[in-house]
Amino acid sequence: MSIAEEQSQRGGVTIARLLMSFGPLLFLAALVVVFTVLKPSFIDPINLFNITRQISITGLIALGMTFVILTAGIDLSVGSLLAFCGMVAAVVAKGGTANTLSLSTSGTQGFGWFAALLAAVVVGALAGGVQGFAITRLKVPPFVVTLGGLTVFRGLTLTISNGGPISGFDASMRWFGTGLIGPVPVPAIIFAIAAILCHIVLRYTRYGRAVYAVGGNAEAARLSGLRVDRILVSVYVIVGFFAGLAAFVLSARLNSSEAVAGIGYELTVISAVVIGGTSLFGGIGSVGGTVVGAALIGVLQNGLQFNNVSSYTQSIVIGLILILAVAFDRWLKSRVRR
Amino acid sequence: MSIAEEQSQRGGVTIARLLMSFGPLLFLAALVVVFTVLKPSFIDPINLFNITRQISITGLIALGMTFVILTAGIDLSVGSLLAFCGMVAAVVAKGGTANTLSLSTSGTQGFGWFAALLAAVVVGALAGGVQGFAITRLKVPPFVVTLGGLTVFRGLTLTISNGGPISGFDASMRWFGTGLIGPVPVPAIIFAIAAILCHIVLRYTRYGRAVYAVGGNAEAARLSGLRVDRILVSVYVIVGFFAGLAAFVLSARLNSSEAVAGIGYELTVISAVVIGGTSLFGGIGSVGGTVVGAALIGVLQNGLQFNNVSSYTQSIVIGLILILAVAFDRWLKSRVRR
Amino acid sequence: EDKLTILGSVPSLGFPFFVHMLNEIKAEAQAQGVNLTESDGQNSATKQTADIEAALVQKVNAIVISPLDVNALAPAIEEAVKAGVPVVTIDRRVDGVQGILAHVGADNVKGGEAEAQAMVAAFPNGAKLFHLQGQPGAGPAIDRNKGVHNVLDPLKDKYQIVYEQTANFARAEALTVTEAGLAANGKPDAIICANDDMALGALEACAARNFSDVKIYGFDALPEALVAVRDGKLAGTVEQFPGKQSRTAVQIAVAYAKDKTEPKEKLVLLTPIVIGKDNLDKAERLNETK
Amino acid sequence: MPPAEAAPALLSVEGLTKHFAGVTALSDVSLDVRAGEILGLLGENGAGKSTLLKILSGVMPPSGGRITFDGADYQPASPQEAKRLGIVTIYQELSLIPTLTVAENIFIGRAPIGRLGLVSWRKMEQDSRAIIARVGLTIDPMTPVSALSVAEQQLVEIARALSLKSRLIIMDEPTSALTETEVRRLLSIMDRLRKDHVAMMFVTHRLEEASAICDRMTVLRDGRLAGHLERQGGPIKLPAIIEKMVGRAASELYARPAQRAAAGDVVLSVRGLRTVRDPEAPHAIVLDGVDIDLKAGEILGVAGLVGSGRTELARAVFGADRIAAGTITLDGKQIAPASPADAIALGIGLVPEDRKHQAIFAALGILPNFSVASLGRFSNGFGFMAERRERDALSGFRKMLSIRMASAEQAIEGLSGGNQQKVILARWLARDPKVLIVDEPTRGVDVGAKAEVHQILVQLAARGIAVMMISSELPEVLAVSDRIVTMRKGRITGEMPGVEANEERLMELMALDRQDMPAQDAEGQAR
Ligand SMILES: Nc1ncnc2c1ncn2[C@@H]1O[C@H](COP(=O)(O)OP(=O)(O)OP(=O)(O)O)[C@@H](O)[C@H]1O
Ligand SMILES: Nc1ncnc2c1ncn2[C@@H]1O[C@H](COP(=O)(O)OP(=O)(O)OP(=O)(O)O)[C@@H](O)[C@H]1O
Ligand SMILES: [Mg+2]
Ligand SMILES: [Mg+2]
Repeated sequence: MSIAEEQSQRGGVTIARLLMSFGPLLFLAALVVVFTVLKPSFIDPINLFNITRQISITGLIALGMTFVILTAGIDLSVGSLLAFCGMVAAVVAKGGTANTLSLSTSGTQGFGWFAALLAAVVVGALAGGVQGFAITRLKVPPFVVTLGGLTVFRGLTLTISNGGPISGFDASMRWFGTGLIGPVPVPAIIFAIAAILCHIVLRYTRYGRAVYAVGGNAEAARLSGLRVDRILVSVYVIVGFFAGLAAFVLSARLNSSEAVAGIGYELTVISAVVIGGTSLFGGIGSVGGTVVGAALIGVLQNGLQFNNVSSYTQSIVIGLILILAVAFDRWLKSRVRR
Repeated sequence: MSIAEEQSQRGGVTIARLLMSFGPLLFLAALVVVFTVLKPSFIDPINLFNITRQISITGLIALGMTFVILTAGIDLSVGSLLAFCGMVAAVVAKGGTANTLSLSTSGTQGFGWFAALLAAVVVGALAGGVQGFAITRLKVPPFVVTLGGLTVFRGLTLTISNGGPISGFDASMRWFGTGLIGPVPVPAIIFAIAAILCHIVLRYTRYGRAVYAVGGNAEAARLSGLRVDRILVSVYVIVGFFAGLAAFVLSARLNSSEAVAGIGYELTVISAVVIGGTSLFGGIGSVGGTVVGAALIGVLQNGLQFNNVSSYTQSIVIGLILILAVAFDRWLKSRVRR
Repeated sequence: EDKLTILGSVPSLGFPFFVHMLNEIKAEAQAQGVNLTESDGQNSATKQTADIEAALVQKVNAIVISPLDVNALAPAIEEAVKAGVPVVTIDRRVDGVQGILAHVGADNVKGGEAEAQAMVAAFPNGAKLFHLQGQPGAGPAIDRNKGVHNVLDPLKDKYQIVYEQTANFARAEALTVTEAGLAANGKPDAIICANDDMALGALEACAARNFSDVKIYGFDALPEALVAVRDGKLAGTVEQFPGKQSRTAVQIAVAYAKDKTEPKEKLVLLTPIVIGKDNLDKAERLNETK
Repeated sequence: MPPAEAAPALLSVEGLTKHFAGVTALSDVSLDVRAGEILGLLGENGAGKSTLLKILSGVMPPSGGRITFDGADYQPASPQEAKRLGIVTIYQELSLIPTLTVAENIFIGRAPIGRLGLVSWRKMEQDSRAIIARVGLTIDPMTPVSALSVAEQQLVEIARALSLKSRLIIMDEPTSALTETEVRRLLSIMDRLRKDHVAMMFVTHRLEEASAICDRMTVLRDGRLAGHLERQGGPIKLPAIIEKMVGRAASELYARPAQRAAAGDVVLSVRGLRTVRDPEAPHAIVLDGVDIDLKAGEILGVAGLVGSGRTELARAVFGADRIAAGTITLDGKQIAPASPADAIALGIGLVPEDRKHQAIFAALGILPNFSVASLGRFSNGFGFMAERRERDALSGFRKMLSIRMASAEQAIEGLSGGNQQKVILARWLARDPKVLIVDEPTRGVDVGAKAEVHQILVQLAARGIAVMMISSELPEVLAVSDRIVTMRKGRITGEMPGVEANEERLMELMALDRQDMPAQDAEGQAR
């Protein structure tokens, strides 16, 4: 192959790669255009910031889920874990399970937002770690362990709170859910920072390389000297950490931790990751894709509600678009390859 | 290795194999013993028949799911599809969407149970087939397609029934849900016959073996001349068929088709299959295992309820036992191998 | 140990409303000196049916049940009646089954009507409305929705529902759904919600936009909502007296199980009322808000 | 029996072309095969052999060109279609189904049907036992394939292909994992098939084999036809083949490296090594008291038949399998690596034999594949990758090993087998280990590259690295090793300096050990 040939080829590969990673992004752009045409106020900054705030909760968890799915794992427990961490945060923030219902608590006897945040992420990470150990030590597949976790954490949450919500946090805690920095909602900023950090970790660190390697071929990774079990445990710790962080933000935002929070989130979160191009078989994917996937789902839901589409039709449309978005991505990749 | 040695080893292998397939069964037996000791009326025939009837709905779907998981696929849409097929069956049985509840309907203007059954299984199989095509043609992973299906079918069901239930079937239809043959509930008999047929198909037909081959390594199966795509489509048709059959039985049993039926069934069904020893990575598993898995879940739920365990604690216990059952199975297999 | 045993079954302990209901059943059972077997339908008709079947095997003396779905639970309840076990239904009435001992309830349709009427009274000259519905397909969601529309559909010209979406009875969803509604349609005069959780979610969305004068109506009269009503944040919430329903039902069931005392009335209907700032004392759970 | 001159071609290919994203794998290739002849298809790694064969067996469509089979136009859309016409393929990458038994793999899609139209497992077991016996396998046909070694899997594939009714058998490197004994058996089976008028296409990088069996050869170079060679009187000569393959006159194959300075001190010493049966690999050979010494600066060749335990020895030393008894000493200090990570940290490296499952990360790029074992070396103190350094290192090895690749980002999947092997070698060279164990290092590597790999091993030894080379190719063992040990049934059966060894002596030590001799003789007589 001549040098010229080789260079043109490398150029081709680059454009191809760009296009490939833009598949979901193109789809997202198309959706935004459609919704804007249907109702121009859709792209009002207020609405767009609403969307960013809305996706930040599931988006945060989706970041952690990206690590898990990159190792060919899965975590079905995130929704329950979110509720659990949220309840823990509430108990810490309010200093007990007594349901002081006032929605405008100022002087609390609790331990303040920082302790609540710390408790949420530590409990989340620990819970993830326990699941990781069950996966690596007991050799139970992630699907099963986290399916068990899904019901266990829900049961624990209901037990702590006796089924009810715990509500009313002080203003400093609520800021994390409802505050603005300039025009930008705080949850969106937290999400953006977290996404950038995750991107850097996965793309530019040896730990990130190891995550991809373990997902690409666990046996080869082991024979290349990677401590596969440790890496596997770590990704469940990470997703647990993010479930805790998301729980804190959600509680702050709702001014309440509910035992029924997060039901069904696992599917939304996994959808975001998969739409973003991460392979459920591990080894392929990116944080950027996940962010786009989360945005796509958020835009879709918001846009349909914006147009007051009936909820029955919404279900149908969302399901179809989910499939089409991934199909489009596959099709684009297969075109680019040849 | 001497011949004697080799033979003793082969004998060992046989006993080992038996033990291996009995892992979940041992666990099930242990549960039954524990519950009986706690409360002897647990093994009343009435209660045992109750359990068989209770597991027959998810059990039927689990049979179909076994085919799907054997090909390394998954079907998350079964709960919604069950609701959809149930609604279709109700519309056919009653000749419309009018909700006339009466437990002793005799003169209906509908098309009778047979048409309803046929409609349910045909619609189920077709819906499965469509998902199968999306998987094989659009190259969208089963997880995504059926996740889309989950919301699409729910939306369609709600649209058909406008959210409400359709109730009141005639006695001939209700017999399939509530009838007895001798002391044995009809749904249990339907489940048993279906399980035996599925076992024969998977173990003793070329088609069944091809299902295992595709799950073991789809690329190798293709290179060996199997029509992989057709086989993949077929397993989704099968699980759809069983969702339809289960929907019919459920509607007959409840004398009502509800738009909210089957929510969360996918996880129960997949649990049953996985507890039964079928690998989520495909190629390994059996119908017998699935039946045991379904029974284990049924016994657990019934037994805990029987002992008046609080529902929050039930969640926790069920989640833990799910993980432990699979861990025990893995451990047994690894012991037996040496 | 020849104490009587009754089964107390509620649709889902995932909702505070039913947690309260079961707690009241528990308390009354204790007061009456009977054992209670608890059952959580976990939002599934088959689970609730299975619980009834298990209870029949254990030969409970009576059943007090709030059915998840009146149609789907009819066969199981019929089975109980056939087995000679007295059944008292709470909250939602099963029509097709003969021989139910009694029903104690407050109709959700009536509750929905009351909710809408309270809003109409607050805006005699008409209003721009949002309507947040419950989980699609769930019985209470269907009935409450029906009640609201029974009142508002004839008054379409004056009361426009510009935005009608489900938020699945969930607070977080109500928040995002309302946010989208506010962005798309501007500020409404009132938001009618099918439960208190959604009302509290809608409240957060309005608060974030500083729309403090939107009148938001909830349903269920949970303590948290009562506090919000007291503080003037919610305009009202519908009280169905679940505690009273539950206690009455247990009393009827135990009386019959003990010595076949027939209830005075087979049908005890409590009229749902809307709790506002001025009639907070009527709320059943006001004492929990201290 | 040379084919009759006028025999018409069974399969003929004209102007075949195949493009992948940016790569032209085949360009204007023409060839034909007649019934009753064996056509060798030769070429360097990446020359396009497998691509050509995959097109013929319906795995992928060509970009251009014409194929006729048995006089008719032939455009197979799937492997099934090819199979129906009697074209049977043994693929380069093993394509058995690991979760199924040997018997089921052999009868995939055509299980024998018994009473009631149901599959007869008994018949399947019996028939498959006979089928695998043909290639010399005596394992239980009800064993799952996942429990077989690479060589055994290769034999099962061969057995399956031979049991199908076929007019053309395509074999893509069927012998790469086999030792002499099995190869000879395969060649004699091929000879018999030739007499039955079956046509065969045969790809191998072991040119002696090709020369011994092929009637004609087609040689590819860079996706183009480099020429045809035909047997005239005697076998086709190796230098002629090599010249066509590489485009220049051939240097000597397996050139024995110049005698080097004497080896240094013992670096790695193994005493009384025993392994337990691994529950994950129930049929694995168990090491039964292995003593071995490895000196700095030497290449120790390890020879043995399939199943002799060479791989197990390597894995045990590397910490990949558990050890039951025995000691391993490195640089005079006793070590007990509990995992490959431990062994690697101590300076041991292993290039495993099963490239696809144990070495490559198929979906990842070449760069991460290369650096995965040296992440510490290519990252800074904060755990960030130093990509500049990483790339420089890769491009160094790319030159040194002449790896044919488009870019460092390219997925390793897209490389030819031999080039993949070179990337894996580079992975370990980058670590600069004290002890490097290479298990079948040139499996699937072409002659030119093979010589380069040998050269590299010699250079490593010269730098003082202790190299242990496991190989099933005796000429390779003989050419490169300073010292050779033989293994059989989990034991060491002999040791000699490389210069004193020859094939006959090695074969004798590999095939027999003293206690077994009488039994073996008895068996031989019984037959
Ligand atoms: N799926 C693919 N995508 C892109 N390029 C490919 C693909 N398969 C093969 N190639 C390229 O086509 C060329 C020919 O590869 P092929 O596998 O046919 O070589 P080969 O002659 O069989 O080599 P080897 O002896 O190493 O097996 C190589 O340059 C390879 O990189
Ligand atoms: N991963 C594995 N799982 C199960 N069994 C295995 C595995 N690897 C090897 N075996 C078994 O171990 C035995 C010997 O293995 P193997 O053939 O690899 O030995 P070897 O001496 O390294 O020979 P070779 O290098 O020629 O392959 C075989 O009979 C095979 O069944
Ligand atoms: Mg090749
Ligand atoms: Mg080996």
